[in-house]
This record gives sequence, C-alpha cells and structure tokens, in this order.
Amino acid sequence: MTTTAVPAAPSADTPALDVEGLCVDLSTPSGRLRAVDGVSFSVRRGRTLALLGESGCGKSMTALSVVGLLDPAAEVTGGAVRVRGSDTLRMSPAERRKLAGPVLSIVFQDALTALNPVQPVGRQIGEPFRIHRGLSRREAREKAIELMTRVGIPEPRERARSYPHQFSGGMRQRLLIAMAVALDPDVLIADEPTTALDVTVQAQIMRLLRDLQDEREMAVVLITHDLAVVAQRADDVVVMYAGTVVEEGPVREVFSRPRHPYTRGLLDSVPEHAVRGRPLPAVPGSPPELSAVPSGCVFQDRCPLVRERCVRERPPLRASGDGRSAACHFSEELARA
Amino acid sequence: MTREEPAGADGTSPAPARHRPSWWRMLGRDRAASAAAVVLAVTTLVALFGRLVIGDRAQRQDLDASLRPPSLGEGVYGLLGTDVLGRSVLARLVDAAATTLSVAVPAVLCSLLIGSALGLWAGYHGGRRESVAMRVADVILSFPSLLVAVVVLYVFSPSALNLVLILAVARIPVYLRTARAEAAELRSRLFVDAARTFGTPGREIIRRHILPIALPTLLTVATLDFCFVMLTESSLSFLGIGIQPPDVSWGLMVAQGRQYLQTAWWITVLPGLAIVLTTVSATVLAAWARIATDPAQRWRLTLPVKRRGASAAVPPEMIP
Amino acid sequence: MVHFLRKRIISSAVPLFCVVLGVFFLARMTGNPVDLYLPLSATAEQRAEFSAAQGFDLSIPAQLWNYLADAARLDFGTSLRTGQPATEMVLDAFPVTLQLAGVTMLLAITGALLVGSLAAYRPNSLADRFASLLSMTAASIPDFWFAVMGVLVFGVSLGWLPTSGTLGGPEIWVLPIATLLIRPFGVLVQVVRGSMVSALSAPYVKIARSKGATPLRVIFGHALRNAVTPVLTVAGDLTVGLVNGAVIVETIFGWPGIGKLMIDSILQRDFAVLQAAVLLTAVTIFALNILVDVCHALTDPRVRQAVPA
Amino acid sequence: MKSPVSSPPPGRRRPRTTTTLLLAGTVLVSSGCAVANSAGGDAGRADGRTLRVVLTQEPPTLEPCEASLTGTGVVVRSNITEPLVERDPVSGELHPLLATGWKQTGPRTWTFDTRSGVTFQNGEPFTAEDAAFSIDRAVNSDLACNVEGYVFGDDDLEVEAVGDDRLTVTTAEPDPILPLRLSFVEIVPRTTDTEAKVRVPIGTGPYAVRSWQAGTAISLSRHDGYWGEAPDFPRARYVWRSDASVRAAMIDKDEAEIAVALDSMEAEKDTTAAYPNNETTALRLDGREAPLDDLRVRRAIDLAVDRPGIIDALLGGLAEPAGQLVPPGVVGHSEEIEPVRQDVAKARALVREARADGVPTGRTITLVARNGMFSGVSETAEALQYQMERIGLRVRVRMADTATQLQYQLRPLPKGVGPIALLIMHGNQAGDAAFTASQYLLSDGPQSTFGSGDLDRRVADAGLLSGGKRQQAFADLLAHQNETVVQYTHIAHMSGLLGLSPSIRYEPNSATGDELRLAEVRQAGAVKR
Repeated sequence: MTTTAVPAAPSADTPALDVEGLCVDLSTPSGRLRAVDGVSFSVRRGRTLALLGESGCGKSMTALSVVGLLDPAAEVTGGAVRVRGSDTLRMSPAERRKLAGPVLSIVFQDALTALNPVQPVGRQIGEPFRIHRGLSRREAREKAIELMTRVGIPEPRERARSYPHQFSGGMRQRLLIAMAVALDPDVLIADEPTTALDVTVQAQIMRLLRDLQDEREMAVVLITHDLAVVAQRADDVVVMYAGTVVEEGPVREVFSRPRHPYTRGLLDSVPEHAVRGRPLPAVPGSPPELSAVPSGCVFQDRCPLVRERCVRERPPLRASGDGRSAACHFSEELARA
Repeated sequence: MTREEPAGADGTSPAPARHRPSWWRMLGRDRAASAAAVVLAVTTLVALFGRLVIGDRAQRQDLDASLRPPSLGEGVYGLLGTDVLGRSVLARLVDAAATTLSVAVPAVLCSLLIGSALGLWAGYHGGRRESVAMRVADVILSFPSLLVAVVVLYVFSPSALNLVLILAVARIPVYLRTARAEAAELRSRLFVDAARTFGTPGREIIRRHILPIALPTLLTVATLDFCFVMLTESSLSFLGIGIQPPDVSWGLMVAQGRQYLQTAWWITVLPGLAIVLTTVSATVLAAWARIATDPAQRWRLTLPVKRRGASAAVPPEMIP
Repeated sequence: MVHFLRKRIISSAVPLFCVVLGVFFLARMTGNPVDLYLPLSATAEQRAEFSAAQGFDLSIPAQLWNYLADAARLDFGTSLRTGQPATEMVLDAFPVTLQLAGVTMLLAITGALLVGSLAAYRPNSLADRFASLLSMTAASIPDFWFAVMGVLVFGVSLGWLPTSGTLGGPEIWVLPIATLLIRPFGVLVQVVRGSMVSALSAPYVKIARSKGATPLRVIFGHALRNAVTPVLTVAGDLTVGLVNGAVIVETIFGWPGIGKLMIDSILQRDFAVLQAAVLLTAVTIFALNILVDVCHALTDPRVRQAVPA
Repeated sequence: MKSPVSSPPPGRRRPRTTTTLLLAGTVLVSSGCAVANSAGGDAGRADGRTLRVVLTQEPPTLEPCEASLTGTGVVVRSNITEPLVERDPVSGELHPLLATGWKQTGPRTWTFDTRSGVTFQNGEPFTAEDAAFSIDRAVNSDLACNVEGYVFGDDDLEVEAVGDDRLTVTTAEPDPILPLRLSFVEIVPRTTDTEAKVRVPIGTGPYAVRSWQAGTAISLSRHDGYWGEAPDFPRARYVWRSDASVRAAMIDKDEAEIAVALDSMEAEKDTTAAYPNNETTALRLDGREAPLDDLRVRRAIDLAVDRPGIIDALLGGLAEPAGQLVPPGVVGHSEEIEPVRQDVAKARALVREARADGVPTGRTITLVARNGMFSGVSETAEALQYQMERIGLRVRVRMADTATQLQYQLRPLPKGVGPIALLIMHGNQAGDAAFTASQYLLSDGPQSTFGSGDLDRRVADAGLLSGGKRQQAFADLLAHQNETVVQYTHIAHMSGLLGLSPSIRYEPNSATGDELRLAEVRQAGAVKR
C-alpha cells in the first residue's frame, strides 16, 4: 500500500465529536440483539476519521445513532455522544434539532432516495437556512444557489428549480453534500458517499469533500468499506467487526502494521498487497450473524491465529500508548510478525 | 456475543440461529394481529360448521316469542334474544355467517383474480392493451354499482349468485387499476428487463417477477373490499333486495332490524358488530401479513408497543 | 398539460358511449313500465296506446336509434312520472349531490391526512392503534344504520340536530355528511397511514431530520407530498363510490339529489330520467378521473414530466 | 413516456395544490349553504300557523285527474280540489259537496244540482259548466288519466251542463253507483289544459298551492274565498321522507305535525293514531299451476296461516284477521264470514291427501311480495313462508319492487314462473265490493288468476243490483269464493298508523291514507266548533 501523505489538518484541542461506549440494541423477531457494542472514537476539527468494516458490522448504525436517525427497531442502550461538550443522547428532541445542521450533518450513499423527489432541489438545499437562520424563501434560495455553485453544479440558478430525478448521480451527490455543509457543521458524517458512483465521479466527489473540509475545518467521519478511500482520505481509522471496534489508530500506522488479524486480512485482500504469483488471500468465511456472535473473541471463527484462549475470553480493546489500540490477545505477536 | 431477550449482563448462552422467524411466533408477538386471527378463525369455523350445530334453529319461528331480549334463562338459543318472528338471534347470527361469507369471499376472490390478471397483463404489455383495459375499467366504474345492482337484482331475481356476480364485476376495476399501476412501474425495472433478455415469456415474467411484488398491495385492497362487499350487500338489503329470506346474512339482519332500533337493539346491533369485528380483523391481519411478507419491513413486527416517553434513551423523534 | 387534457377527454368519448349504451339496455331489461303508469284495470288497448305514445312498441334498435338521435340534440326525453323534461330534473338534482359529495370528500381527505399522518408518525403507538381501530370501525359501519342511529340519537334523543331535510342552516348538513363521511374517512386514514409510514421511513426524511426539521415540517413539508399519490387515487375511487352512499343518504334524509332520483327512476321505470342521470354521473366521474390525474401531475414532478407539456 | 434527464423543464410556478383545494372546498360549502338558505324561506319551524305534513314520497304530479294515485290524491283531494260528491269513509254514505243533490232521471241518466257561490282559487266562479268540463276531461279525453281506468270502464260518459247549476250524466249501460264513481272526479275550472296534464292544479278546495320546490316541499295556503268553513291553519306544507323511522322522528322532534304511514311498532306511542285503512292483505294463489291447482292444497294454505300471530307480532296488533277481501264498512262485506283459524294438523292432512293423489306438493311455490307494501311486509312474507313449509309445502320468497310485482299481479300473467303465491294488498277505498269482484274474482279479472263460471255469473248479476239486495248478493258471492274457489288466503284487514303532534287534533278515518283532509285538522288549543 502506498500511503499517500495526508497533510495534517489544523485541529483544536477538544474533539469535535466524542463517542464513548456506544451500545445499540436491535429488536428482531428472535429477540434483542446488540448491533453496536461499546464503540468509542473521537475526531477533531479538520481531521478525518474513517469507520472501516464490512457491511453489517455496525458502522452505519453507529453513524445513525450519532446523528439521531436510528430506525425505531434500534435503540441506543448506553454510552455517550458528545458534541460541543454535551451529550446528545441526553438531550431533548428540540435541543437535538438545534444541533442538527449547524453542528452535526450527514451525507448518505444513495442520493436519489436521499433527496425529496417532489421538491425542487433549490428549496431542499436552502432548507437548513430556513430552519436555523430563519431566512426568507428568497434568501434561502440565494444561499442555495451559492452552495450549488460551490459544489460545482453548472447553471445553478436555473437548476435550482429542477427536481432530483433530473440530475445525474454525481450531481445528486454534490447536491446532497451541498445540503450537508450548508451551515458549516463541526462534524460531517459521510456514510459511504461514493459507493453508488462511477470511479471517475467517485474521485471528484472525494476531492470536493476534501476541499470543503479544508475550507470549513470540519471534522469528517467517513464511513466506508473501501480501503483505498481510507488510505487516501483519512487521518485515523477505526476498524469495526461484528459491532465492536477491533482496532484503531492513525491510518498510516494501522495500515502499515496492523495489530489485529482482521485488519490484516482486509489489507491482504487488496491486490497491491498481494505477492505476484500467489493466490490472493482473502478473509475466509463471512462475519457472524448478530444472533450468533460467539461469546469469546468476535473474530475467532475466521481468525487464522485462533487459539483456545480466544474461544474462552473476549480480548478487550487495549491502548498501546502510541495512539493505537487493538482488541486481540496476540496483538504484540502480530505487530512483530 | 448474544443477547436473548431480557438481556443478561453478559449473555453467554448461544442463541439458536433462527434465520426466518416462524409465522406463529411473529403472529404471537402482535397482540392485535393474533386477536384478529382468532376472530377470523372463529368466524370461518362458525361459517363452515355452524349450520351443522344449529340445525334449523335459525329458521324456526315462534310468533309468541317475538322480540325477547337477550337473557340467560332461555337456554343457549335465547342468549342473544329473539327477532320479531321469534327466531333465535344467536342461531341466525351463526346461519348468517355462512351466507355472508359465501357471498363476500367468492365476490372478492372473483374480482381479485380477474381484475389482477387483467391489470397485470395490461400493465406489463402497455400500449393498446393497456388503454383498452383502462377504458373498460372506466366504463364499469362510471356505472353507480349500487344502482346496477338494483336493476340486475330486480330483473334477474335477487339470488346469491347474481349478488356475487354483481359485486365482483363492480369491483374488478379497482384491482385492474392497482395491478396495472404496479405492473407498469415494474416492467421497466432491471430484473424484468433481464428476464426479458433471457427470453422468458411474458406470462412467466408476470407470474414470477411482477405478481409477487404486486401481491401484497392487491391483497390489502382485497381486505378493504371484503368490508365493502359486506356493506354493499347490507345496503342492498336496506333497499329491499340482496339476500332473500329464508336465507339470512348479517347485512340483511342489520337492515331488517333497523326498524326495531328503539325497541329491540339486539336485532340490529349484534349483526352490525359481527360485520365490524370481521372486517376490522381482516384489515388488521392484512396489515400484519403485508408487513410480515415484506422482508424489509418485517422488523416492525418485533417492536414493542412504545408509549410516549417510555424509553428515555431514544428520543421519540427517532421513531419514524 | 393542455395536450394531455385533450387526449384524456378524447379517450373518454368511447367509454362514455359505452356507458350510454349500457344504461339504455340495462333500463330496457327492466321491462315495460306500462303497468306502473296505467291503472291496474287498464285495457289492452290502453296499454298498447301508452306503449306507442312512449315509443316502447318499437324494436329495441329503433328505440336506441331514437334515443341516440335525441341525445345528440341534448334532448333526453320526458319523465314518465312527472311529465317534466328529464334534463331539467337531473340538473336540479345534481348540484345537491355534488355539494354533498364535495364537502364530504374535502372533510374526509383533510381529516384523513391529519389523523393518518399523526398515526403514521409513531407506528404502533397508542395513538396509532387508536386511530387505526377508529378508522377501521368507521369504514365497516353500514351507512344506513349510522344514519338512522344519528337521527334517533342526535335528532330525537339529544335534539341537537334536525332529523332530516334540506331546509335550514349548516346544522342540516351534519348528519348527511357524517353518514357519507364515515367510510371514505375510515378507508383514507388507513391509506394515508400506510403511505405515510413508508414515506416517513424514506432516506429523504432522514435527511430532512438531519437538517433539524421539526416533526411538523417533516410530515407536512416532506413526507406528505410524497405520500399523497396513493391517497389521491383511492380518494378518487371513494368519490365515485359516494354515489352509492348518496342513494342511501338522500333516501333517508329526504335530499332531492341524483342518487335518490336514480333509484326512484329505476323503481318507477322512468327510463328517460335514469338514462340522463347515469350519463351525467358518468361524465362527472370521467371528469373526476381526469382531475385526479391532474392532481397527480401537480403533486409529483416525475409524473408531470412524463406528461408532454 | 420517459424523458431525458438532461433537459430540465422551464421553471413554471406551480399553483399551490393545497390552497386550491381549500379554496374550492370553501366555495362548495358556502354555495351549499346558500342553496340551503335560499330554499328555506320558511324553514318549516313550528310557528303554529303552518301545518306540516310528512309524506312517504313526493307526489309525482298534482294533476287532479290522477288523484286516484295515492301519492297525488293524498295532497290534492279535498284539499286543493273537490269532487261533486264525497263518500263518508265511516258510514259509506255519499254526501253532497260541489253537488247539492242528485237523482237518477233515466235508466242510464243521472242529474246533479251544483252548488252556487263557490269560487275557484283563481277567482272564477264554479258552475255546472266546470263540472261537465272536468268529468269530460278526466273520463273522455286522451289524457289517459288514472281515474278513467280506475273508476270508469272503457265507455265514455255523456256529460251535459243544463244551465249554470244543473248537469246530466249519461252512461252507456245502467250504472247504479255512478254518483260513487263521480266522487273520484275532482273538479277543475274550464280553463284547465285539455291537451296535457297540469302539474299544479286550481280547484275549489280550502287550500291553494302556493309553491312547489321540486324535491323539497309543497306549500299550500288557505283559499280565502273557500265556500265552506275556513280551516284552522293558514298554511300547510308537505315534505316527504321515505324512511318510516325518520318520519316518526320528525313528529318526536316537532318537525312535523302529521306523519303518514308509520311503522306498526310505533303504535304504542301517544303521538300515533291507528285507523283502519280499508286495505286487505291476502295471498293470491295461482290456481292454474300445480300444486296450487288443487283445492285441498289451497285450503291447506288457508288453514296454515296464523293470522293472530302475524298481526300481533308483525303488524303491531293493529290489524284484524280477515276472511274476505272486503273490509267492514264496504258494501258487500259479509258479517257471516269468519276468518279461518289456524289448524296445522288439518292442513297437513290435506296436503298429505293431495300428495297421495299425485299432486306434486314438493314443487317449489314462489311467494312474491312487494317491498314497502306495508310495514313489516318482508317479515310477514317470511312468516307465511315458514307456516306454509310447516304443512309440507316448499316455498321460497321473492321480494320484488312495484313494477316487478305488478307483472305478477296483472294480466297478462307471467308465464313459466311456476306456482306463484302473490301477497296482495287490496285497497277498497271505493267502498263497494263491485270494484273488488270485477278485479279479483272474475275468472278473467285483470288481477285474478282463475275463477269459476258460477262465480262470474254471480258477480255480473250482483253488479246490477242496488241497496240491500246488492249487499246480500256480494256477501254471498264472497262466501261462495271461500267455499268453492279459494283463490285467496285472506290475512288481515289492515290499519294505517298516523303520527300526530300533540299540538293538533285530528281523527283519522279509513280514507286518510288517500285523502288527508287538512281542513279537518284543528289546533289543540282551539275549541272544536
């Protein structure tokens, strides 16, 4: 892996977003399941944190609980989500609404369904100004046109009256981003923002996101399963597996010397890592069903290093002092390997 | 790690990996739906076998026992009182269940089958076939169905069969339009295109790809229609046609008993309740089935009934 | 849009003609009305005379031809029962029903949007269950029963409302409209609830909430317009169904509307009036269908775009 | 149908749908109220001056020559127009009205003296000329008046005014009851249209039509030049509700002073008055079709019916068991005929006997009845069906509308419909059994399915008699039909039920259902003069 040097963003001392011990339970027909189990991370302004994992590992649910958009089947059962010093989980709905937009903001992957199909896009982009700044319809429209210009929509004044279905996928994603950054939020959560797009468009969108982040000093939480994106864009990475954090730390270090067999497996599955002429190693098997997460180490079923202790005892996420942590009994061993 | 329902501090028991929850279990979790299922089951059983139990009790008149109020002292058949001809209201309710269902169920099924088939076909193929089908629907819809029923039932004698036919024809357009709309939307979807590319014949595509998606909607419409059919039959009885004595339906009982509202409420209120209970149960169960058959929605059934402010951890706002 | 309207109107012509034919034959199936209009003891000659005067002695195709020829001149014949022109009777009765139906649907749609949306906002909540139960019960109460109960309870026992009739202030509207209202309201609440539940779980609603929109803004600003399409369709069908309800309501409350006129003309074999009434109703229903399509286009830009401007 | 994504449509201002809808709604509501208000000039409030009557249906017309239609007659007769002669509904005697006297002046000729000093509601004086004109118009014209066929035969009448106050009427055949027949002819001014029927008539009656709001109400006001005693109420107003419970509710709610044709279960209320209405219900058995062609089967049906049971349970106890088609008070009613008492055992025995002789008693008999014929008709049909099945017959009920029922009731009788037991209600407002016999008893009577030559002869002979002999002859032939023909299973002499507000006093009589004389209605406070 070629770790592109990401310039360190200027950062304040206190984290813009601080998630601690977040637990989310899911009601399912076969009972309550823990979908997110004690996830903690924090991100400062100007920095980008990537939440990395396979689908179903709980990364999206973590993101949704941070912005308070969980489905009713899911319920936050513990932990804290702190922005600007206060825990959003303890707030009243009205207080939360004040944060939504100016402090916390989110971009979804499927821009077609994330835009209201029956409203002109200009109105949707201007809506945050109407809600939080009390601007008039006309003023909000002007702001929307500004934003559309900023995210690179051609002929923004005319297109502001168009409806989402009249835009291409990349344009829609730009619109969605424009809406999310409208009020200069402290934290922008980008939930797989490029998954549904062509590769060329992906790059454009990622560049747009980075430019906006630089310009507005936002903290970005990037949710993705794409290692390349993480490598190129993120400062720190949190690797999730089956609802838990298995490893975290600065991207460069984690990717160069993973301390968890799962991270390692992920990295090995990327072609650049593979040794020419040898079969591409992948992580064998698939993540466990939430209802069948083993009681010991969550990764034991797929781990090449699994031992008797792993079945018996779940490894805690241990910090190793260098800003990195991993949840493996044998992380040192792995680091040395 | 696994948490079975009231999660222990550190759940260690391995949960049985149940991929798809059983219908019974899902039903059991929804109290309203299980109650509805019980009501419908009882109604069906009564309709199927009630007549064997009551014999001719529903027809047996006793003019001296006219309009007896419900009482415990008159044996089982006096439990719900008697009507103006001295017949047991209980026995008549049982007898009427069979007649009512034997009109409503075939009528709904006929219109569902014919309407959906035509609609899916029209919607899938589009073009001229679609517009012809839609115009036919327009024509049927623009005849006031109650009046057509009045004409036909007066001319061709008000038999149950005619009643079923009238009601079925009158409701065909509803299914036709719904099915057409669904099919028209689905026909341009990728998986349909794919199937077409592989040379799957139209009928097969409709059956395998379009019908399963359109079915829940059609079934919901059908349950609402079940109610409509029972009510229309009742309205026809009010106008003096509909089910003819000595047959009896709930609708007929309500219509006939309405004169006695002030003196003998039980004659009209009880069959009215039967109609309401059955249709409400059918609707509840249909709503439940609709969710239960939709993998994307199934989780809803697992939700506990949330009361305002019951769970502090999740702001009410988070519940869509 | 104009083109679309023109196309819809032209494509309605054939079905309308079918309706005309249909009602003509339907009416003829009910038999010769001579018995009703002549004294019981009328002689065979008198009967023949009457039939000839009314044209019932002609062959059916000849009768049809006469009818169509007259209809083309907008002459729909004379009522056997009252001797008045059928057109006049129908046009007198029609506004009554139109107003009843209009007010009813307006209230039903408004009420259903409110109740249904609130129920959908928290699925399975107590309020939701209550609203659902209420609406399902409402949709399954026989209308004539409700009407008679209303007269007895609100008219006689409580004395709040007049029992029936068309003369008087707004209170005269309450019972007829309530009777007509219960079913469309009940059905619509369920439709609104259903489509709102799915609209509210759509990603754009999450996005709206992520912008800090209040629940009211989420429901009425974002979800409602998206949820309204099925509601419009069902509301259109229910409006058509109101003709049935109007028969009952007008019969019970003595409103001189088209429903009562139609059932009376059937029972009295007053073909001219029946044909004129059904034709006018059919035209109205076609117009209503077009209106529903226009509303679809107004509420959904995707539909609007599919319609050539 | 698909449009390219690239071309956004020009930005059109979309009308705000909600606003438009609301606006449309407001207009609808307000226009609705406007209609209601403009229609409600006098909103029918209890003002003590308007007599409000609620009928079952809107009169199709007020044309006086259609007054033998119940719907028309109840409004028109004796209120708006009057005949020369009226029949006292209680005694059956004829009283002078617009004629002061009459006598038979030839075998086929009657002479009537007309009243002087009578004016029409349009101010014209009434003369014998008008009377002659009215009879001519009703009976001899091409208007096809209902009264023509109902009361008079095919033959025209010769009518002649002899001076201003005398008129002669000559019939083709001797007619001993011509004055009774003429009591059905309402007198209109000679200016009345002879080519077409009129919707709103002018007469000499105590009330004149003030307005007719189609579908809503008919208002009458007192005719100030009325020759007789002025009625109590200066105004009257007719409305109509087809549902009996609503009519009853309107009395309870003081929205009407008089409501006609209430359900029999309202009979216990203080605000109702029952009256024998000269209607007789019976089951007409089609004697041409097996098994009804067997006398024993017809007898058995007669024996099977539980008349007191039906009357008490279904007809509110208001009717009287009947043994003949002619109710008391009508010429020809026989005091000797007793209603048949139910005897199930005997009836069964008769059916068994018939079956043993090869009569197909298992063939399904269709019991046809008409919706709305009387209150409780469908229950009565069910009771009859049950009682007939109890004696071993097979019966199904068919409830029909008026037109369909008439097809069964009138000749030519429908073919290929199997054995029919038709529930009929025979109105004998004319007050003479001749009307009944010629319709229901003659073997080819318009409403009869069969008969016997013997009976036909008796009917013909009786029609020519008058006085006590006439009475005896008809009474005998009614008894004869019960013994030898048994076409009818008589059920009950019916009663009508009138709702009366406590604020008025009115004594209903057997004619009330056909002519509701508003002038006889008094305010409760007023002293009866």
